[in-house]
Amino acid sequence: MSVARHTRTRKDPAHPKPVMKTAADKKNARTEHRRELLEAMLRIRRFEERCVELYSATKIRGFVHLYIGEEAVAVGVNGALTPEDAVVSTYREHGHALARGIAAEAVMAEMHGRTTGCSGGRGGSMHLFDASRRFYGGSAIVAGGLPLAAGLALADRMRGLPHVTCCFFGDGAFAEGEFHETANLAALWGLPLLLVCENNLYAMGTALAREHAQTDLAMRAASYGMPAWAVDGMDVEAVEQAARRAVEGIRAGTGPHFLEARTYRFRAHSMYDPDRYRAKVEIEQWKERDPISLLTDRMHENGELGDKELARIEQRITAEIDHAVEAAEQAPEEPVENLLHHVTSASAEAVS
Amino acid sequence: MSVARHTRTRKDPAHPKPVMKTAADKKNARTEHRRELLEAMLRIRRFEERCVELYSATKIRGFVHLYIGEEAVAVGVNGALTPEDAVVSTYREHGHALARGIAAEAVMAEMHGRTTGCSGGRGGSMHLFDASRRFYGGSAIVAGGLPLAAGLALADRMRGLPHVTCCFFGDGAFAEGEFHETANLAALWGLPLLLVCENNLYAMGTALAREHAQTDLAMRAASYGMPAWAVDGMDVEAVEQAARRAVEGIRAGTGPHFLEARTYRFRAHSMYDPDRYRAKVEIEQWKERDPISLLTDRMHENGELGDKELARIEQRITAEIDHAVEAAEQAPEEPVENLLHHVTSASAEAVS
Amino acid sequence: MGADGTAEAKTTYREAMREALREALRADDRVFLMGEDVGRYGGCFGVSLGLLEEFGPERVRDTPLSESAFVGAGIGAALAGMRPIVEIMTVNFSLLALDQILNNAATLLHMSGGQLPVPLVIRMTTGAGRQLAAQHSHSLEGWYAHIPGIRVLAPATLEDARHMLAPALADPDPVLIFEHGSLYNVSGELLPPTDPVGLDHAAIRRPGTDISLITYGGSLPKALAAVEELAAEGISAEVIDLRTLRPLDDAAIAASVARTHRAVVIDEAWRTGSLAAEVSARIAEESFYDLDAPVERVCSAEVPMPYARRLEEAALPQTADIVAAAHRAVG
Amino acid sequence: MGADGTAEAKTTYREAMREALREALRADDRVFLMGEDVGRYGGCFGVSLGLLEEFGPERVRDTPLSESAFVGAGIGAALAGMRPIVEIMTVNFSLLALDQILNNAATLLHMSGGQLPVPLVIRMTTGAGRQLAAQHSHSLEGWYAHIPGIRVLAPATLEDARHMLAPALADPDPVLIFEHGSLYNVSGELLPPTDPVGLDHAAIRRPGTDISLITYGGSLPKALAAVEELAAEGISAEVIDLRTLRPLDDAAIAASVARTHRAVVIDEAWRTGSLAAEVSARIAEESFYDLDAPVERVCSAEVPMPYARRLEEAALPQTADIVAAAHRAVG
Ligand SMILES: Cc1ncc(C[n+]2csc(CCOP(=O)(O)OP(=O)(O)O)c2C)c(N)n1
Ligand SMILES: Cc1ncc(C[n+]2csc(CCOP(=O)(O)OP(=O)(O)O)c2C)c(N)n1
Ligand SMILES: [Mg+2]
Ligand SMILES: [Mg+2]
Repeated sequence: MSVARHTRTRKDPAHPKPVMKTAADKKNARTEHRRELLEAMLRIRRFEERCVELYSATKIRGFVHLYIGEEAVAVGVNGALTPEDAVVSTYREHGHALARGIAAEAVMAEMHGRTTGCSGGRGGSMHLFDASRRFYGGSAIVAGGLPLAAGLALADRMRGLPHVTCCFFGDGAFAEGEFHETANLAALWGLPLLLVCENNLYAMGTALAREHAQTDLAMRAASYGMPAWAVDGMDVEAVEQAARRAVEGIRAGTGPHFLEARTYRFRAHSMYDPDRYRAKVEIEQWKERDPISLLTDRMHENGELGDKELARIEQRITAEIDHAVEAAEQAPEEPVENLLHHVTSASAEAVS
Repeated sequence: MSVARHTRTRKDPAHPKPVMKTAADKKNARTEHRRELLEAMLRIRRFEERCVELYSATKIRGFVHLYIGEEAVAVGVNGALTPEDAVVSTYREHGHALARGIAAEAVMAEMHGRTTGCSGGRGGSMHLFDASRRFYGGSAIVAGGLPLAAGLALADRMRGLPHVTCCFFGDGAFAEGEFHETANLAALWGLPLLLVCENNLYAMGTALAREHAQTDLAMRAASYGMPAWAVDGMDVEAVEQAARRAVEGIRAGTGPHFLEARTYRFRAHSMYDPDRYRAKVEIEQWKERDPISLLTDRMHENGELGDKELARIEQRITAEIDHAVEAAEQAPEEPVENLLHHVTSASAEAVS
Repeated sequence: MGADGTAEAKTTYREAMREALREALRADDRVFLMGEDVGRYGGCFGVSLGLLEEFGPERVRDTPLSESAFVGAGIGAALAGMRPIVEIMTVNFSLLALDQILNNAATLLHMSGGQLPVPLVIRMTTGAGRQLAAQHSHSLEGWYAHIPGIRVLAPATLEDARHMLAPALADPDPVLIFEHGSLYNVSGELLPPTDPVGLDHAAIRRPGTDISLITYGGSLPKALAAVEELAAEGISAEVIDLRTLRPLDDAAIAASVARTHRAVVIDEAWRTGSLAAEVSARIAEESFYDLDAPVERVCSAEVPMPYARRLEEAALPQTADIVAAAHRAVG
Repeated sequence: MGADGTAEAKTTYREAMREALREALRADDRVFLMGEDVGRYGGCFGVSLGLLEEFGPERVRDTPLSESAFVGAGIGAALAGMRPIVEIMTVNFSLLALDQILNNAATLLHMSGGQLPVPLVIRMTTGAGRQLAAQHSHSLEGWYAHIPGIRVLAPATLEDARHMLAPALADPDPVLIFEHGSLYNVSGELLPPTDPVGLDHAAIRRPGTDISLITYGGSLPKALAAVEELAAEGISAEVIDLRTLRPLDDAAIAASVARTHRAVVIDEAWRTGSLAAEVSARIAEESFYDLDAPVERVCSAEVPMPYARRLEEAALPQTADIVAAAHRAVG
């Protein structure tokens, strides 16, 4: 599978023309926005690099799936969402959670199994939650989040709320019956649902072409009668534009939209995966399109980012993560007596 | 939902031109074949009409789903299959079973719960089987037969056999995840599978448009990268031609094919169904396209069928069914001591 | 005719359930009903007939044949503030949605550290007895009773059919309601509930002193019939209707066995690994010194349900089997 | 080092299973292995590593993420003369295929009046213990043991991992094999089987006289550890490894209890409705007059498995819990 596979990516419309603002205003705003996107992607990257260290040091356990290489998708899509919108994610969700604004500290504590974790230490890497941010996990059954997302969208619509539900899932999930049942249901009922397929070309060790008879996923999604298109998932600005277009359509009442983000994971599937099924050269080729360097290069060219500025951002993030790790390590573990809390709502205090 | 919905049916190619045979030879052969098709459809129709009587008389129990109106599909498709091909069916399968050559007597005895039934009285109307004819049921979980059919096709291919597996299912089944998983698997592996979707416009009381966001099922099936087309399911010759074309493609190694047979059930979903959800006039409109009158009219016009001949066929069938009922009523019931037979292979004789 | 000569108003179990649904839809805007053919068709067993006309297609919502998707959608809708009632036609088809029920509905509250309760009600038909053969006759509610985080109900009487839904909807966690297909046509006078109908307690449907017949759902009428036969022989049997299959009312079971010292558990599921096994094990573990005889289980034969009437009858627990088991226990 | 100074050949459970697969693929053309990532990746737990290279992609067949379709395809392939071995990554994902397993694999033989045996083997990992949290840690094999028409195996030793597959493939009916994830790295000397390895009998892994510890799969090592602790206190515990979870070896269980008069059943599933409940119920029903104390069950706490290490440890049956239960029983 080569990079060329992704060339059918549809071009997004040019940036909107300035209307009232001066060219300088516009440039400043764009620069500022790019810095935010960059910082959000860097936060995910550095956070996960630290996770690798902590995993080796056995501070983090269980299954951990890294998002490194795919940061542009989470960050770009999040840029198109409001805080009231809902997000449903997968087991590869550190990026989605951080982009959504869940504090690195809460995520790190979760992976340390501490009470201060965003799931109280009960979820771990695969089950991050934050009800206050409408971040509904963190699901480790492939495609299991999709029906849930349709329900969130249905409820918002029935309640007359203007929110969109965004559901992330992989190219592998597209083969599960749940995806197809949900796509039909959502399209049939015109639900305000944004389906974001993170096509990183592999489902664990199985390449896209050994997983799907027809590998053009956006085209297949369109057969449900919903707008669907692919986007370069390594270009955070392209992702954001594409997601905005989709979210606008959804809010305008035209029902679910499907976005195929063509991306690549730079690391193995999980910490257990010896990554025997991909050619090194394929990985290297994709790294040339690293979403973070893609954006920093663009900003450098435009004179929007100096080395000093970048260093400052990196420093800020390092401090944030240092603090997160420290806080996580000092945070309390749930006492064993509380084992049966949260089994039912009544069992939060009393054992059921 | 009106009859007009079916107008997009693709035209099948004209009948093949005679090569070596005289025009008269050809005409005789065609007449003969039409008579066979007619007789096969009539057998199903009369058999099921008798079932209604027997159900009212409580000789037959359980769920019974009638095929009346849809006979052209089973008979037409069967015309394209060899005896070595495999068939997987649904709970609405009297027609498939009879078309496949299972004796009316064996089916009738099954519905009477007798040992001489084609499933030894253990299956009833929804679970007809005949291993010797590679008729693999008879499945009452909607879409549950599809994965099975893919496996039969896989095995035949792995064993180097030239057989095709034909799987019947409904428009409702197309919404189940199982259909989509199976379609992908079969297309991905190029399996010798004929998928026949009997689109009778309703899944129980739910009309096609309230079941599917995109109601052009053949088009959707094509998104799996397999040849797919729709055919007028009321025209037995059209069905047969379309199925032949598909089966030829499958045997030529081009993988699974999808056939959407656009049809209609004249009766309620099951004997329990008060049929409140359809307009009487819709049913009457469809009855004007009754597959049996369609064929008899055509034959009458061509002078291929006299009233006497038709009466003879009817008589033959009546006698066959009379005999089947009589035999079923006289056939033994399984003694209660054998209850646990066939739970495991070892329990056929000994209780497990 | 009633004792005073007026015609008694007869209600069926089906109507009682429908009335409960109607009341729930009237009482709370957040409640809606969703499932295959619940609307236009009126429900595959006719339970929801007329509700579409009364409440409209948004609140009585026909779904495509997609059990996993619409059950999962119910979970999502519950998370986002609605109070869905999802109908699965029968427990047999619920297997297609079991992943959603176990891995999402039952688990989200805990996995999220208490952030995400799922106030969802799922109704389905269970059981055999109508010659529907091997893919439409299973009693799998015992599997659901294995799952922490959900409540499992089995209304067996008109009163429970009518009155269990409201507290089920008030429960902040997922509640599964199993309606035995043979009960829908049962009819009688629907009595007003004397106490507020709770979901935590088993009910003594017939007090007795010699033996406890412990059952639920579609087997309750058979147990009550067995009581009559046993009474004729001078054996006084007590009938415990579990009502709630998870959590089990251990106190009620133990108290009955403490009185009678003998127990028969009746459950239409296959014997091995049935809910009856759990009840039998608990009795022997918790009431070991009270028991005067081994607990008896009357369950279905371990066979995929055959179509033929006599075979089906032989496979299912029958009143005669309950009486025979009671005889063995009383010894 | 062996007693004679030569290096002992150590084998892991994973390698034993792989060797069994290799042997099966070599021995019979009709055998093939199919599942997610069994080929290129080498199996999600590395069991099938190298088999793709040896047998090619037709016989070691990677599937899409479509549990229902590829399990169903295994059933169909078995019907048409092949001998498929289907791998489901873990029992948690098997719920997506449960309808196929129950309503087709287990049922076709009976529904067809004996015409359609399904010679299919399905393997999957089960169990907890690696902090994989609430969607990857269930022990649901007890549900499968409820289903008539299938056989359920739980190899707990190197020998069973190596030698149960061949008779499973020879069985004309569906066989499910549950491999506890914590066993894959267990290593030791693989002894040649003394007798032909059957699937019908439980094994006494440690004979004893005072109490029976009855268990299977991943809990066997914990039970054996408990034996040591109990022995130090002068309590002689017998360990029964069920090996086959359906059908249960009633005779072996009853014989052990007849010797010891006391039993502890250890099962990693949630307690309510566990296989342990069935075993406990059978003992109390069948060996009522042999029992000197209530049967004890040591199971998982009824909670979706938490991630945090200490909570997970507390939720799972541990050796100390088994010892404590034995103390209660010996009392
Ligand atoms: C139903 C189910 N089957 C299998 C697995 C094991 N598994 C976890 S992730 C994964 C691959 C998923 O691939 P994809 O959807 O492309 O997402 P990606 O990991 O590439 O982000 C598999 C097979 C699972 N968790 N759930
Ligand atoms: C999984 C499952 N869900 C629901 C049912 C109940 N049911 C039986 S037939 C049917 C309608 C199926 O419609 P379709 O596939 O169009 O076939 P048709 O009956 O029209 O031939 C339904 C809902 C079932 N048997 N299995
Ligand atoms: Mg992927
Ligand atoms: Mg239909």
